[in-house]
Amino acid sequence: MDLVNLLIPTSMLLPLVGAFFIIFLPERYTKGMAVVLSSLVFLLSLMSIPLFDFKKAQTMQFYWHRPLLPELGITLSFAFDGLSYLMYLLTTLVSLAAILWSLRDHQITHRLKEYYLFFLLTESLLVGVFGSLDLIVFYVFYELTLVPMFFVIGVWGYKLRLYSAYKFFIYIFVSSLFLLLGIVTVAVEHYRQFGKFSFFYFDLINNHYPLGLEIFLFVLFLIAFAVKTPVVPFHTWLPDAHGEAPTAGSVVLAALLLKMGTYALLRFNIGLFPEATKFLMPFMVLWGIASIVFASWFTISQNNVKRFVAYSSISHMGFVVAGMFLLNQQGLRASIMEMFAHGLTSSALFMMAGFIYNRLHSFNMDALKGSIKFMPVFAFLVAITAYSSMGLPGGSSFWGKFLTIAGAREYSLWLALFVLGGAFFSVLYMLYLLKTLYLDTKEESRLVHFSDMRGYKLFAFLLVVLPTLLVGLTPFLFFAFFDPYITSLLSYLFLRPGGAP
Amino acid sequence: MNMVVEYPNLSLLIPEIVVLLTGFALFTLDLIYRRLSHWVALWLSLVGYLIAFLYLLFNISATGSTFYGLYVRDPMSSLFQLVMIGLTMMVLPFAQQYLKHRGSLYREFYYFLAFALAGGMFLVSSYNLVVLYVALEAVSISFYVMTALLKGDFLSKEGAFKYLVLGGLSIALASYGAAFLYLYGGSLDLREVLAFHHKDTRLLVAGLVLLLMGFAIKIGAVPFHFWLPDAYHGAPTPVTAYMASVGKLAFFAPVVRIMPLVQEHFANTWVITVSIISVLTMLYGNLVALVQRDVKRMLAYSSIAHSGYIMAGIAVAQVIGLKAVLYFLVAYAFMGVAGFLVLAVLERSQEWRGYLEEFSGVRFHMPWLAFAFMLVLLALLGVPPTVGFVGKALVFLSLSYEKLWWVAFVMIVATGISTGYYLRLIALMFMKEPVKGVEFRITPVEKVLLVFLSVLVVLLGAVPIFLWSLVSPSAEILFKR
Amino acid sequence: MRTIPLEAYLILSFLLFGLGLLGMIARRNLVTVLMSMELALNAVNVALVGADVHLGMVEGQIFALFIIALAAAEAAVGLGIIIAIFRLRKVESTDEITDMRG
Amino acid sequence: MELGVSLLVIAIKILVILGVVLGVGAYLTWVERKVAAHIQRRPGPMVVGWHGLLQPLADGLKLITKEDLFPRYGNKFLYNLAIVMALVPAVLVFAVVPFGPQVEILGVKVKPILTDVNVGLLLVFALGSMAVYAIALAGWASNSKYALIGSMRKAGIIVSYEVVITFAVMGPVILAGTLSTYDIVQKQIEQGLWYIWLQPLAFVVYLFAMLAETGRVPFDIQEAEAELVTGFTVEYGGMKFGIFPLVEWYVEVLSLSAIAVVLFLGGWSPINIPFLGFVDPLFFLGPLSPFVWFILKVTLLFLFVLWLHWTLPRYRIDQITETAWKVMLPITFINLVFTAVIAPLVWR
Amino acid sequence: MEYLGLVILALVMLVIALVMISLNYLFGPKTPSPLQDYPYECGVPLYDKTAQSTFHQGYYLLGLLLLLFDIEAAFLFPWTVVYKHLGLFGFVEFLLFLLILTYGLLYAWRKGALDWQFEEEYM
Repeated sequence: MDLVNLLIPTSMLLPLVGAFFIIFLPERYTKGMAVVLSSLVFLLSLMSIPLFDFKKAQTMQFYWHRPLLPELGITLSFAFDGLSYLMYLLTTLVSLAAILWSLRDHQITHRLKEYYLFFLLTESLLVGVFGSLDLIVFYVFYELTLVPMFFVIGVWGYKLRLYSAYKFFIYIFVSSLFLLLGIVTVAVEHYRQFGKFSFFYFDLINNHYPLGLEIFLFVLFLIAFAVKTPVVPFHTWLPDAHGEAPTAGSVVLAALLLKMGTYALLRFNIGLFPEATKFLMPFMVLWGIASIVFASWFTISQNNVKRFVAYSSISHMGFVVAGMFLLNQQGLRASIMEMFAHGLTSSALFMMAGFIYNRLHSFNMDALKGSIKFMPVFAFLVAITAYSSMGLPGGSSFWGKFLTIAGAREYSLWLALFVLGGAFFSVLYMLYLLKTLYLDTKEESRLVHFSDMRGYKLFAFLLVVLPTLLVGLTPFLFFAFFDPYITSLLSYLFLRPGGAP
Repeated sequence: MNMVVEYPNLSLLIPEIVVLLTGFALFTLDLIYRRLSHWVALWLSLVGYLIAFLYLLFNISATGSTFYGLYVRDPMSSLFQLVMIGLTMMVLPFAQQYLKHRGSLYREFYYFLAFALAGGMFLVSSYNLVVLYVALEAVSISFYVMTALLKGDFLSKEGAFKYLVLGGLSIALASYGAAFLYLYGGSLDLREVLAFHHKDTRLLVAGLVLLLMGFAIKIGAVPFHFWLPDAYHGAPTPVTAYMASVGKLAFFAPVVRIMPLVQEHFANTWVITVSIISVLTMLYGNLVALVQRDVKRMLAYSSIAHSGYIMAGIAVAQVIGLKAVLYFLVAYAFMGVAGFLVLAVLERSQEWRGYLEEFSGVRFHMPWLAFAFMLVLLALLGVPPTVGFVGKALVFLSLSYEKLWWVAFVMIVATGISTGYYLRLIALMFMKEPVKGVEFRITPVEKVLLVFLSVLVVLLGAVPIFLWSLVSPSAEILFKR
Repeated sequence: MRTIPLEAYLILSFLLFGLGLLGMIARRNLVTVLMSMELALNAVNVALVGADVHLGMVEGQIFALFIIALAAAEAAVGLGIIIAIFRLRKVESTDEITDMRG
Repeated sequence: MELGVSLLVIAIKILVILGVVLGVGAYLTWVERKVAAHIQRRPGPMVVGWHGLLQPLADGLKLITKEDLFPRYGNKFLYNLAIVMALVPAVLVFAVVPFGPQVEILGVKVKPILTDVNVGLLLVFALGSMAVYAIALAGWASNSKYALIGSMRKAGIIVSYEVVITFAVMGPVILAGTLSTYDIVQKQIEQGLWYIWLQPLAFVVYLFAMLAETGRVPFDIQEAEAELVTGFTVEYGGMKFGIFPLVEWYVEVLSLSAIAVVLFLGGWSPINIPFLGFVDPLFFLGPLSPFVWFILKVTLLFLFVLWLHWTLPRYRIDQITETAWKVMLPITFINLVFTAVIAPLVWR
Repeated sequence: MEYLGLVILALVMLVIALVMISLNYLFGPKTPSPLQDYPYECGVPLYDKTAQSTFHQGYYLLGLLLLLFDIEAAFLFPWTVVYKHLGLFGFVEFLLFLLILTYGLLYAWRKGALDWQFEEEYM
């Protein structure tokens, strides 16, 4: 067993070690412990990049496994391929940023131990989610991330925190029960066909189902992931959760927890049920586009800046879904890029909202008219974020949107135009935000006293803004992560002999 | 007339005998000293149970049957007895504190505990209707008495009377069914009765249905659940914990034993009846628990709901279903006992009326207790990786194995409903301001026990192999015969 | 010597059982409820003995003996509880024992 | 033996029993009054007939010609049912009393016992415990405090002593190994042993229980004339009143003494020397002697009871019941163990 | 069949009992007077109509004890009959049974169930 393969367990254990120390050390060590451990994990992830074999990015690497329940074929098995590795990097990055941000956050003044404990816990759980190859293990991590987030929202959130926490937990918990049913059904099918239970991903992709059953299972999985992603009719938990959570909380929620949904859609729905995917593909694409459009409308009509950002991330998720189900190289590239990019931009935007609240003590759009005129650094960084999230060339989201359109064009012009319309909307609301922040006039007597962004917060902000530029300017670096994966997936989808053997 | 006397193989019954002797020793002491000291009673019973526990633990693999086949020891009975004795030992310290604090004069509690335990141990290890009947009565009567044990408390008496009436009804139904089965199979041994083939199965079905109804009352399945909340509410809380854990194991055991014997020619009846009962039970339990203000009653209804989940597993008369049921049963025993024991600790403080809102900010008074209770509630809710989750996942697995989709969907809905009240408790404990002027007292022993229980609830789920390695062979063997 | 047919036993036991059930559900007086419980159990005994006559075995009668004994024990506990209820409040009807609801 | 003859035999037996119960029972009132009188140095009834021999008839006439009263607020049906319940079972007990050995009349083998069944003793106690119903009903139906108190007391006493008497008779049953009254006597004759020799404790306890069940002094608390004006019979009048003392004081005493004789005194067997045999001073009576012996023993027991009645004081209810549970019952337990140990000697 | 005699006797006695009940009605005089059928109350006029109230608890207790011990007797009777054939096994079983029974008696005794329940004794 190669030492390299311990990467995932290590990066899951380190935060837990930190959590352990935090519990038993006095409170004045808490922040330091949290920062040290999360940055350790971040460094670990960075150092692991050279170890990752980009040539064979479609294959699973850093494979580590222990049998958990042999009789039912449950194994504690972790590995990364290009897709999940990218998500892993995003996780470590954003968790570090969130923890750094919390150090000086105005909300986080009480019960520090629990707070940082929950964040470290979330980080290790997320690594588990993106890394696990066993469906039950995946489900465990997927659902366990609810608990710390429930507490983060409920304890350190804003006014409506309890309500939002309930809503968040109940929506996702109940929807993921359908996922559980689906998973066990897949395992039972595997038992029927191969005579042994197994929850191992690469065993289960060998299953063949009659189309009806496959669509049924696809829907079971979809219910969970569509609520998690979210796609429009199922999105109502998100504005509350993101709106009421403390800044760092909404950062983690938007940047990582939503990615769990899309990642799982890509990996499990498409990976396990190719026939159903091909059958339902047009519907899914249109659904994605619809959710882009609706979410954008909702966004513009918001006057609470945090909910504004929340809705904007829904529309971005629409791009991810639409691109994913185009089922061609451009589309898949687009959706994965969008996942990563949105992880960065949305966290930056939420930090922006939190920062402004720190100065103005309000999320109200009218209240913060022109509010950042006298904070040049902050204003500059916000501008970068906004433009890249709006999809300007050179910005990170540009590739997501552009490639989606390109992928859609491969099918038909009209589809491409639809997506273009969606992109147009997102430009619209971002411009509206910028106008409010920069151009609107307001009596400036109070604004001049605002001190500019600095210290830990600046560091955290940069931590998420700089990679945005990297994504925008050198996309090919990231294509290297997942192009092999995409090609193998497409070949698996379309060259695979369909139907039952 | 001279009969052959098969001299019984008593080595199989040593745990039962030890428990019984403990009971009698306590009884004798109570007769000798008018006021038996709580400490003596506690330690004596602890020692007795510990001996039985260790003996079982070291002879866990012992199997066999004696007393002309009246008594059967197989892995399942060993597992259940192990869990029962362990839980009884856990309940004892709490009960001792509780009784001392409530100033109850009754020492009967200790030996009725022992007798109930012995009855339960016999109940889980026999196929013979008479033995089942006697053991059932032993458990039930001890429960009636223990429920009524609170001196001068009308609720306790009321709960006891309701429990008595419905319990009597259930026993009447069950034994009536037993009579029919005896008439059908010409034997009092369930194995022979259910293996017996006859073209006219009316008697068999009638008997089975009556028997099921009887046991359904005992386990609080829905059309017959009326007694359960009142009994659980009225009883002294440690007793409630005992009934919710050991009682549930004991009362489910015979049904679990019948389940592998179900045959094709009445399998349909079985599946339909049981699944309908289970669906009703889980929906009703969760819905009513949602509107409770009294936490004890809330947990009582949640225990009804869990009976529903377990019944859903029983509806699947397959080996996988049996495994799920066994796992879930043991899991619920742990969760239920922990939940009620937390209440038992809280009730010891003055001005505690057990209403929901009084839980606000408990975390600031006793963080460890709150932590333990949170884990237990999450387990009851079925959040991974707790035992509750593994149990539910297994039930889902067996349901989809039998293609009982509708039951599975109802179960999802029911779980969704249950989210409401469990979360409310957690949120109250951790996210609300503490109520002023309430002082709680908890002994270190209790603290350790509670944390141990809750961690156990998580660990057994996170590393399911421990429990599974006990559950799986039991199920296999039950199905082999 | 003609034996009584099985149906007779079963019908009798069924009637008795129904009466007992009815009493347990419909009657208000605590002691009466207990008595109806006993009645139901005795119906079971009748059924068991009838089964014995039908099958020519004795196990059923043994079962019946156990039922008699344990039913008595149960009734004793029930009487005890009723006495306790009397001592706490002077109630003698099930309508008056409704402190707990819901 | 064909049906007709058997019916005839049954009819004869029933007539005998009725004669014993009603005739003798009625006349025992006279006997009692005489005995009581002489114990108290009085002549007793002397007017009606020679030494008042016709007194019982006069009493009967008087009772018959009383007005038929019924307490208002009472329950008429139960009120009358009580009488039936009192009379019938008490008399039925005689059905299992063996008056003598099997005899052959006109070539017909006849056991002088109405129903010789293998559960005779159980029958006795089953019927005996029916008396409780009669008393409870009487007290409850005649809606009066005295009646109620009296009946409750009586019921309590009977309930207590029912247990005692049941355990007391187990000794002889163990020794005999059967429950049929006739066979028990047979066993005693075969084993050449009256069981009283081995069961003195049981016999004493049995006597106590007998007194208690029949409500004789010292256990006549239920109808303490002084306080309760004859307890539960206070609201009964005329013949209805007459029946209760008849049943309680005479029929039941007779039947229980007869059972006592059967169980402990070897039934119809003559005087017994333990383990050796029997000596029969009445040999000259030939086949009649067993019957005479039986009647003799019963009479002696009855007179013994009378003697107690007119000499002893009366106990309180708590004393009576506590004696039953705290003294009698343990004694019977000890006696049971003792019997179980020595039984093999007797069986040989 | 051997119960025939018993049945006949029962019927006869029933008839006789009914006759005896009706005798006074037939032969007795009828002199109705307003107060003659009042329940006996030492001559003073009745001040509450019904005497059928719930009565002393001691009697409940007695009934309870009878219930238990008589049932045990019902278990012992069969044993007494077949004891001859059981030998040592039967003896041991009997001792166990009696031991438990004695335990029960001692329990009742110790808890004061055998003492007559006087009014001032209970709460």
